Amino acid sequence: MPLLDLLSGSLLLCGAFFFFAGTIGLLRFPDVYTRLHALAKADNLGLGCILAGLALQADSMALALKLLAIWPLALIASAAVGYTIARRADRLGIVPWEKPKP
Amino acid sequence: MTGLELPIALFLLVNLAAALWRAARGPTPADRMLAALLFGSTGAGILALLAFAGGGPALVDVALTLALLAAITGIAFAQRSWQRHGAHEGGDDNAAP
Amino acid sequence: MSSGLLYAATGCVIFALGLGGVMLLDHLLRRILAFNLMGSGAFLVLVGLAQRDGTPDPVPQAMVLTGIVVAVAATALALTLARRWHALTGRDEIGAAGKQRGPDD
Amino acid sequence: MNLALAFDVLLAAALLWSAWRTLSTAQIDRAVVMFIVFGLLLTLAWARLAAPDIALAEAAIGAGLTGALLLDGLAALKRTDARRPARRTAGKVMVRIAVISVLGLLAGTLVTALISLPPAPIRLPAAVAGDLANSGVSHPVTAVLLNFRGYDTLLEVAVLLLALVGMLAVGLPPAHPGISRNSMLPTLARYALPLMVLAAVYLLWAGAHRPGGAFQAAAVLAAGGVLLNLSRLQAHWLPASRAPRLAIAGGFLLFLAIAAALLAHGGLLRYPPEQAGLLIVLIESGLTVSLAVNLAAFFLLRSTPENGQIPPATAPRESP
Repeated sequence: MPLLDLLSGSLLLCGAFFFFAGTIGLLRFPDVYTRLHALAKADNLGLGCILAGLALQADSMALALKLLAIWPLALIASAAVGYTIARRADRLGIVPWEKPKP
Repeated sequence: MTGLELPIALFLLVNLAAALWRAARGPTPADRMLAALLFGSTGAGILALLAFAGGGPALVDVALTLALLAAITGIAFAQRSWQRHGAHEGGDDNAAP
Repeated sequence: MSSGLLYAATGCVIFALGLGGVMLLDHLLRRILAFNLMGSGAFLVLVGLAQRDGTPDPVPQAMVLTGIVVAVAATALALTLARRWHALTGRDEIGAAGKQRGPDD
Repeated sequence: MNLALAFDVLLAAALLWSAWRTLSTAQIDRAVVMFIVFGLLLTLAWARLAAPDIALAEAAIGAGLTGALLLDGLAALKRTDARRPARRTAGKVMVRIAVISVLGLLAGTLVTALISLPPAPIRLPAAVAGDLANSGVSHPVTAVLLNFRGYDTLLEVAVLLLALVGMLAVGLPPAHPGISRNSMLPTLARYALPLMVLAAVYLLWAGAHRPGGAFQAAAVLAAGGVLLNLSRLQAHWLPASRAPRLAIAGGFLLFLAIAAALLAHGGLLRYPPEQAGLLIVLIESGLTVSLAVNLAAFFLLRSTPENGQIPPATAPRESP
């Protein structure tokens, strides 16, 4: 099934790209809020694409479903932890970064 | 198996090595913690890839466990240890616009 | 070099690092971390060395599995001891390094 | 296979570097985060070493328990770690150099010894595989844990119990209410907890024929307890709490009772092959509950506050 392989391969590459973008964001973004945003991209899209790509290759339905079950778990976890950390940062008085005015 | 699993797992590991730098530098405690959280989700991705690159389907269970519990460390950080004193918040994060 | 041997060698170095940390660091939490590193290094040696020919060996794997659970128990006990010590004395290190410092900090 | 080797070398380098940074970094909270990262990398190393059982335990304990324990301890201990002036006398520096060079020598010797070690004379994997049919389970690691070396596991549960008794004897830290009120966390915990219980039951069931088992299931359940406590759905356990004590003792006593019955029958934890599967399931179920409550108690058990009340969370500061 070369079509399935092609689809799976492109989803895997897509996931790798989002992880890469998330890591770059984590390294280059200016403050904790924007870095949270970058982290969420890696968590949600990167992991999601990788898992979907692998699920296409799974030889049993159970394995494919298990792979796809990881995704909502990661979504819930990343939403909750992102909210908690952003809220705490706000409580600590960290001011969101703004582009310096010229 | 498309043959892409191991190369992509290696690529994600290189990403993690870059994130290690953020985990070591900061500047705020939250930035280090975010890097640790990235390790959790990227780790789950690498484990799932390794499962298809000859590691066996049990590694999918490990990825599942990691994804399920990934939030706990971050929440413990926000709820128990991220406080003002000794936090060394400086640098760009406090720069008022 | 098989991957088992590679991780066993890594475990040796991590063990030595952890041992150095236990001996040289003052802060109690750092010593607990160093002690955990020593444990992880020993685990890597156990499993990696047994599997240097590439076949999985369930015996050291089972030992390390119990070892990990015991390590977290030891960490919890050590943390409680450190916190108690801190609550009673206000200090976060033990030994000569603490004595030199005097009462002002 | 070159890619696999590159993966292993990079992972080993990352492990070494994070271990080094854990010890060498100037601030204590960085050290804790680096150690958490080290634990996650170690999970990947176990996966590469074809040890999914250990990877499961490391993932569950590293992500759910150790991190929470260390970050909680950090809050209490880091106050005094604010950059103190280093007082290094010449003598101390000499000691430091001596220790580091001796340890470097030690590591070098160990690595050389590893590489030149002759192959092991006893083939343990073959021995385990030979007896697997009589063990009552088909997963070799579970067979070793609960059948061939069952007494190790019995003692290990006793060690956990001992650690808990030690904590009670030393004096528990006071209850910590958490530093912010957060309505999202209880919602998350309500979604996540049933899934964690489901995952634990699955791991316990899987242990008989594939990676998984009582330890991993217990670690996941304990992480659920930690999450409940962090989201303030579950109050701290006080030393007098009866339910945790009963749960911890119950699984251990069940294991002990089966061991004693078998001792009267022939040998310590030597199961008759036809009943081995049933007995192992019984022991593992009891162990899961006992270990889970014991592990969770490391985080949840706190001393009784002096006025008998847990202090309220610090009032949220107003945002600027």
